[in-house]
Amino acid sequence: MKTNTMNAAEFTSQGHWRTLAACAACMLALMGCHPDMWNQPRFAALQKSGFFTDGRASRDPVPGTIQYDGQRRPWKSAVFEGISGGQLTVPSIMDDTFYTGRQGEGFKADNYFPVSAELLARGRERYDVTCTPCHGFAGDGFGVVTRRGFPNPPSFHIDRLREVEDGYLFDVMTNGFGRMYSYAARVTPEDRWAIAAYIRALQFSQYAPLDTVPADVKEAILNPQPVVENPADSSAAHH
Amino acid sequence: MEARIKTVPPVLKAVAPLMEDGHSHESISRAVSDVVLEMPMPRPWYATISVGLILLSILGISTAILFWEGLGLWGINNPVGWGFAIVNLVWWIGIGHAGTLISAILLLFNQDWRTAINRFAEAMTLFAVMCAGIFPLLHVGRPWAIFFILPYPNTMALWPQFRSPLLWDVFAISTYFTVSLLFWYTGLIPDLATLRDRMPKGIARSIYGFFALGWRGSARHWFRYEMAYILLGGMSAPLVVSVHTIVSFDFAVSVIPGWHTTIFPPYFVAGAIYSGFAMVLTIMIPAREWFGMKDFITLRHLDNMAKVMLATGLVVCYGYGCELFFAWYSGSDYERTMMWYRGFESPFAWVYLCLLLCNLVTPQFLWIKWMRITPIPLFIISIIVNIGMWLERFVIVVTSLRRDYLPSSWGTYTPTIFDWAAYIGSIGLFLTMMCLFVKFLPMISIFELRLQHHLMKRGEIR
Amino acid sequence: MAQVFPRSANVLVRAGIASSVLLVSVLTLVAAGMYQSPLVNSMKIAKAQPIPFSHQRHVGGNGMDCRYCHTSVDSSNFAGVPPTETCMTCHSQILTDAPMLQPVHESWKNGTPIEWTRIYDLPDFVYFDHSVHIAKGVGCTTCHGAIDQMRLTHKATNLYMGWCLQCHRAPEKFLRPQDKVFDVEWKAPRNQIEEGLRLVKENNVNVGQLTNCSICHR
Amino acid sequence: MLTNEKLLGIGGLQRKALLAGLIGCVVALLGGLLLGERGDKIFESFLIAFLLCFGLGAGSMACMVLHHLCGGGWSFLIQRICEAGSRTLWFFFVLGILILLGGLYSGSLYEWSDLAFRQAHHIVENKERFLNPSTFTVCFLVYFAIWFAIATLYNRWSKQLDATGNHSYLAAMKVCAGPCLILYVLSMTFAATHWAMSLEPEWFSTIYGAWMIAGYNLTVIAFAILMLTYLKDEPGIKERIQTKHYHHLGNFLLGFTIFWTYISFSQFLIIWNGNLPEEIGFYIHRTDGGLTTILLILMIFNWFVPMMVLLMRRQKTDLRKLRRIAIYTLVMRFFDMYWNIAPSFPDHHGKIVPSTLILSAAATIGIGGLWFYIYLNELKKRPLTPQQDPRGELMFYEEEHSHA
Amino acid sequence: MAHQEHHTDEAQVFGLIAEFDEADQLLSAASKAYAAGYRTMDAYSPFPIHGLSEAIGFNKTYVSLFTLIGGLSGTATAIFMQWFASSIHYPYHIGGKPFFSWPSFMPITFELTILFGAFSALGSMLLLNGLPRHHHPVFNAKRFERASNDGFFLCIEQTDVQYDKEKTTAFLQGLNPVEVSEVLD
Repeated sequence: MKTNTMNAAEFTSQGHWRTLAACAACMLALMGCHPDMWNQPRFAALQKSGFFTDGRASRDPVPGTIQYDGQRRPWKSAVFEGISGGQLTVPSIMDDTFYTGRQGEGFKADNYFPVSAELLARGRERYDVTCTPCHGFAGDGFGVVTRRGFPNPPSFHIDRLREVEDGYLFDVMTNGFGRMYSYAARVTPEDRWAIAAYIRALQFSQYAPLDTVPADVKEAILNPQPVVENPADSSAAHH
Repeated sequence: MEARIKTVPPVLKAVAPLMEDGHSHESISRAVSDVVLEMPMPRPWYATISVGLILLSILGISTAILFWEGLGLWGINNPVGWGFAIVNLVWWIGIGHAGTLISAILLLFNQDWRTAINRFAEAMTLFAVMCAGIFPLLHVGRPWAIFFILPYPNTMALWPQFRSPLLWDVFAISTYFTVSLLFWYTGLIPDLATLRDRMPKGIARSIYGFFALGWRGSARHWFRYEMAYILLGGMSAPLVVSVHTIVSFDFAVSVIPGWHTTIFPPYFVAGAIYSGFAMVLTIMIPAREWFGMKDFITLRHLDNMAKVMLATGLVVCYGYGCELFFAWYSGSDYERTMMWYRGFESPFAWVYLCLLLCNLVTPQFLWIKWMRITPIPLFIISIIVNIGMWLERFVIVVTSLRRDYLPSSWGTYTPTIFDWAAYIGSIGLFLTMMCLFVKFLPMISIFELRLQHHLMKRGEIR
Repeated sequence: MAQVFPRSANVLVRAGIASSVLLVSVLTLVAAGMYQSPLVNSMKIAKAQPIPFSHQRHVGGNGMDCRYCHTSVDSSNFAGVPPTETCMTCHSQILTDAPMLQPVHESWKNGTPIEWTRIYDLPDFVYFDHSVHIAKGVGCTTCHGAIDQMRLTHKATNLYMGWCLQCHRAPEKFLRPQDKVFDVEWKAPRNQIEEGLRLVKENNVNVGQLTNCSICHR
Repeated sequence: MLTNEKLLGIGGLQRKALLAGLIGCVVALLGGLLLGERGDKIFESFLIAFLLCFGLGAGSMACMVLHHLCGGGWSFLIQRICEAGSRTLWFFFVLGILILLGGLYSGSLYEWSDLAFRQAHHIVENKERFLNPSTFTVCFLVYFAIWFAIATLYNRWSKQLDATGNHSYLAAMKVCAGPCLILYVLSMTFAATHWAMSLEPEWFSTIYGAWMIAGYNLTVIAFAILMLTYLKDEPGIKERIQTKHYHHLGNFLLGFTIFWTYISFSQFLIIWNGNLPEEIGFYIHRTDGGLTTILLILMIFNWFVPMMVLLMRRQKTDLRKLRRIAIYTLVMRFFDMYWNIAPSFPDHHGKIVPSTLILSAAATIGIGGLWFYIYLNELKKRPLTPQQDPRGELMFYEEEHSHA
Repeated sequence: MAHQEHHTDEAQVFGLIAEFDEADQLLSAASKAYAAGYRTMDAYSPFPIHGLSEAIGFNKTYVSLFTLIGGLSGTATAIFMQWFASSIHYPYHIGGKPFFSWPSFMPITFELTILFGAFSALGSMLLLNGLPRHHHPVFNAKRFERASNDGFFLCIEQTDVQYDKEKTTAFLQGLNPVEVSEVLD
C-alpha cells in the first residue's frame, strides 16, 4: 500500500552552482561559511539521505510491522473540542465508527458529532479547501478541474446521494470512490465528519422548504429585483 | 658649559647617570641608527630569531590543525572552559602594559628615565598585545566569524551584548592596540626622518622616507607634535589602567568564587605592570649588551625599573593577602572552600605555592640595591616573575573553575599538546617580532635622547 | 641634501590617502549591497525543479487553496510537500500524456520519490513552526510572496534574521484576520496597525517575548 | 618657625577652630542624647565624623612617609604640613577609645558586639574570631601602636636632621619608608574592616581597605593644598614655592580624585553586576530612598566636576581656584563618608535620616575644629620646611634654572 | 649632497637658510630674526627646543581642542550606540539588568573616548602641520640632512615682506652661523 511517506517528494539540500558562488562571495565578504552549524547532523522532514538506496530519510515501517492504528491518526484536540461542542469524550483509537463510518453491518446513519454551527463551519472550511476543486462550491460536481478535463463527479443533489447515510459519505472520503482517491491521508477523521455534515447542509440548501428561509431572504427570493450593478452609477447615468 | 647642578649628597645620589659621558648629538644618532643601517646583527640575534621562527611555525602548524579539527584539541571542557587561552591572553596583555605605562605615565610624571626605554617597551607592548589577541581569536572556535562581535548594522538586526565584560574586552584591547600603535608611530616619525636622511639612495630610503611623512623638524611642527604627544600620553595613561581593569572584570563580574572579588581591578593592574616591567627587563638586559646600548640604558634605568617592579609586586602581594583574608572573613562556605582547594587540596595546589614563591618571595630580593643594579640577578628575577605571573593567571582561571557550586559540575583541566603549542608559539611570535623590530627600527628614541643630551648639557636634568 | 621624493609625491600621497578612504567606503557599501543581492541570498531566483510546477497555474489559475497540497501547514511545524498521490488525484485524469508530467507518473508507478529542489531552507539552528504562525494570523504570502503569480517558485524574501525580526518586533504590521491567512490576494488595509494591534491582543501574541533568543534558537 | 605676625593670624584661626569644634561637639552630643535611645545617635554621628577626620591624621602620616620614599620637589613643601598631622594621632587615639570602644561596649554601633546576634547569624558566627569585642580592642591598640611608632620615628628623625644636618637620618627615613608604608596599608586595611566594614557584619568587599585609603589620600592632599595656599608667604616656603608646585599638587589632587573614583566604581560595578544576595544589600541600602541623590552628587561633584576642572592647566596654577577645589573636595569627602557609613546602621537602610545627616555634620565640624586647633599647635612647633634637608636646596636650585 | 638637479636657470628662490651648531644659538638667532621684523621663517632642529616656536612668533596650537572634540564625540558615540542598541533596537533581558545599564556601559564609553581622542590628536597634529608632505623646498638646502641629526637651521623665506637677498644674507651672517646659503624651490 502507498502511504504518505512512500510517495513523498523529497527535498534536496544539495547546492546549486549559485549556492557555491554565494558561499564564495560570503567568504570574500568575510562572512565566512559555517555549514557545520547551518546543517547539523540530523534530518529535517523529507530531507535527502545518502545512506538509503532510495535516498529518503523518512523511512517506512519495517516490513511485517503490524499496524496498530491504521489510518487512525491522532486528531487535533482543539478542533475536536470545537466541533463536538465539548460534549463528547475524545474517541478511542478502537472506536471503529469514528474511523470508518461503519456501525454494525452498515454505515452510521447520522453524523458522529452532534450537528452544530461550529461543526458546519469547520466542515465548510475543509470542504472549500479539499473538495471544491472537483465537486464545486455548491456540490454540483462542476469544480474547477472539470473545466481542465477531469470528468464531472456526480452532484451531491442527486437522489442517490441525498439518501445515503453520513457514514457512507465518510467512507467515500476515507477510501475513495471511482476516480476519487482516498483522502484519509490529507483530512483528519473529525474533519471528514465535519465535511460530511457540511455536505448534508449543501444538500439541504438545494431542497429547503420556503418556511425555513429567514424572512428578509424570503422576500428577496419571492420578488427578485432586476440586477443593478451599482445603484449610484445608474442614478448618475439618468442625470 | 658650566656645571649648574650643585653636588648631590651621596644619600640622594642616583646609581648612574641617565646617559654615559662623551656623547654628542651625532654620536647618539649614529649609535642608535647604525643598528639599523650598518651593524651586522650579532650572533645572539640570529639565535633568537631562529628560535622565534621555529616556535612561530609551531604556532602556525598547531593553529592550522586547530582550525581544521576544532577546539576539542584543547584541554578545555566543562567546567574549565577557559584554560590556557585565557591564561595566555591575560598574561600577554599584562606584559603589554609596561610599554604604554612607561611612555605615558612616566611622561606625565616627568620621569626622565623613560627616554631610553620607551621605544623598546612600546614595541614590546604592541607585540605582546598581538600575542594576546591571538588567544580570544582562537578561543571563539570560529575565528572567521569573529566580526560578529563588532557593532555594525547587520543582516541579523542584532547587536553585541554591551552588558558583557567580554565585549568590553574587545573594545578595550582593540582600543589599546590602536592607541599604542598611534603613540608608537607618533614617537617614530622624527626618527624615521633621521633614518631617511642617513640612508643611501634606494628602496629602503623611500620606504623609511614614506613613513617619515616628510618630517623636517620645523619649530611649528615640533610645537604641535609635542602637544599631540603629551595628549596621547595623557590619554594612554588612564587607558592602560582601564584595559587590565576590564580584563579583571571578565572574571570579577561573574559570580564564581575566586573570581568575584572587588580587589581584582587594582590588583590586576598592578600585576600587569609587574609582569610588564619584568618582561622589559628580560629582553632589555640582553639587548643592551648585544647592541651596545649600555651608554643609554644605564644601571639607573635598571634600578628604576626594578623599583617599579618591587612596588607593584608588593601591591600584588597585598592582593593575594586580601583574597586570602577576605575569603575567610566573608564567612561564606564557597569562598572559604575555594581558597582551601586553591592552597591545599586541589591537584594544582603546588602551582599556587610556586606562584607565591615566584611572586611573593623573589621580588623581596629587590630591596637589596645590589640586586637591582646587577644585570644577571635582575635578569633571573625578571624571568622568575614572568613565570610567577603566568602561574597566577593559571591559578585564577583553573582552580576557580574546576569546582563549581554543585558537585555535579566539578571537573578538572589537563592542557593538551595543542594548548602548549599555542602558548609556546605565541612566545615565538613575540621573539620574532622583537628581533625584526630591533633590526628595522631604532630601538631607542633618537630625538628624545638628543633632547635629553641637550638638557643634560644645560644642567637641567642629571 | 637632495630631495628624497619628487615634487609629485605630495599630490600622489594625498590623493592616495583620499582614494584609499574612498575605496574603503565604497567597498563597505558594495559589501553591504551584496548582502541584499540574489548572489548571496538567492532571493527572487527561480530554481530548476524536476517538474516545472507552476503555482501560478494551480493557485492563481485554478484558485486552489494552499492547504489542498500543504496539508500539515496549520497543524505542524512543517507545511508538507505533497506526495505523488496528491498530484495523481487530478493528474490521473488530466494531462496524463504530457511529457512534463512524466516524472510524476514514473514516481507513481515505481514508488520513487520526486526530488524537489528546496527553495526555503532555514539553517538548522533556527526553530521554525508553520502552525503557530498560521494560528496567530501570519498569512502565507507574508513570507512566500505573491505565490499565485510564480510560474516557478522562488524565494520571495532573504530569510535573514533581520527580516524575521521586522515582524517579531512589530507583528501588528503584518497580522491578518484568521479567514484571510490563506488569501493570496490579501492587501493590508489602511488601518492595519489598529487592526493588527487588535489581532495581537486577540491571538495572545506576546510581543515582548518574540525577540527572546530562545524563541527561535532552541 | 612661623613669623610672629602670622602666628597671631593663626592664633585667630586657632581660636575660631576651637570655638567651632566645641560648638559642633556640643550640638552633636546634645542632639544625639535627645534624639537617640541609649544615646546611640551620638555614636553613629561621631563615628562618621571620626572616620572622616581620621584621614587627616593617618593620611598625613602616610603622605609624609611617601615623601621620603620617592618624593621630589612637590612634596618637600608639604612635608612639615604632613608631619604636624602625623603628630596629632594621639587625638584620634583618645577619640577612638571614646567613640569606637565606647560604641562597641555600649552596644550602640556594631550589631555583632551582641553575642546573641552572632549566634543567630551563621555567616557572622563564622568570623567570630575576628569580630568580637576583645579582638577588636586588642587590634585597636595594635593599629595605634604601629602608627605611633611610625609617626614617632619619623618626627624624631626629622627633628634631628633639622638640628644636626646629618644625612644618615635622611638615609634612615628613606630606608624605612617602604616597610613603614607596607605596615600602614596593612593596618589600615584591617582597621577599615574592623571599624567600618563590620558595621554590616555579613557584607564584605576585598577592595574596602583600598577604598578607605584612597579616600584618605584625597582628604590629605586637599588639606595639604589648602594649608600650602594659606602658608605660601611664610619663610621657607615663600622662597621656594613656584607655580610648578601648585601644578604638581593639582595633578596629584586630580590623580587621587580619579583613583578614588576608580576604586569606588570598580567596587560598585562588580557588586552590582554580580547581584549576589549576600553582597548587593550594601548598595541597596545606599541607593534606595533618597540615597541615590547622594550617589549622584558624589558622581557629579566628587568625580566629574573636579576632574574636568583639574584637567585644565589654568585651574591648577591659579592659587585661588586650586584652593577652592581643595575646599570643595573636603566637603565632598563628608558626603562620601556619610554615604559609606550611615546606611549601614540597621534603621538607616535605604533612607536618608536627616537627623543623622545634620548631627554627623555637626560632629564633623566638632571633631574637625578640635583637631585643627591641635594641629595648628603642632604646626607651630617646627619650621615650615625641613632646615637641613638637601632636597630643599636642590629643588630651589633646579627651579631657578629651569625657567632661565 | 648639495648638488642641484634642476631649476638651475629659472629656479625660484625659496629663501635663505643659516646653519648653526648649537640649539641655543638657533634659539637666540630665531629671537633676533623675529625682533628684526622677519615673520615668514621657520627654524629646523633635530629635537624639540623649548621656546623656539614662540621665538619665531608661533605659540598657538589647536591640537588639544581637536582632541577634546574628538574625545567627546567618542563619548557621545559610545553612549548613543549602547543606548540605542540595548534599549531601543534590540532590548532584551540579561540577568535582570535594566536595558540602559549605565554602569555596564562605562567601560566601552571610556574606551571609545580615548580611541577617538587619540585619532584626533594624531590626525589634527598631522593636518595642522600639513603632513604628509614628502617633497618640500627646504630639503634642497645644503647639508639639510643634518636637521634630523645635529644641525640647527633658520630659514627666512623669500615671501617675507622684509626679504631682500643681500640684506637678509648679511643679517643672517651676523648671527654667527656656520654657513648661510640660498635654498632653491
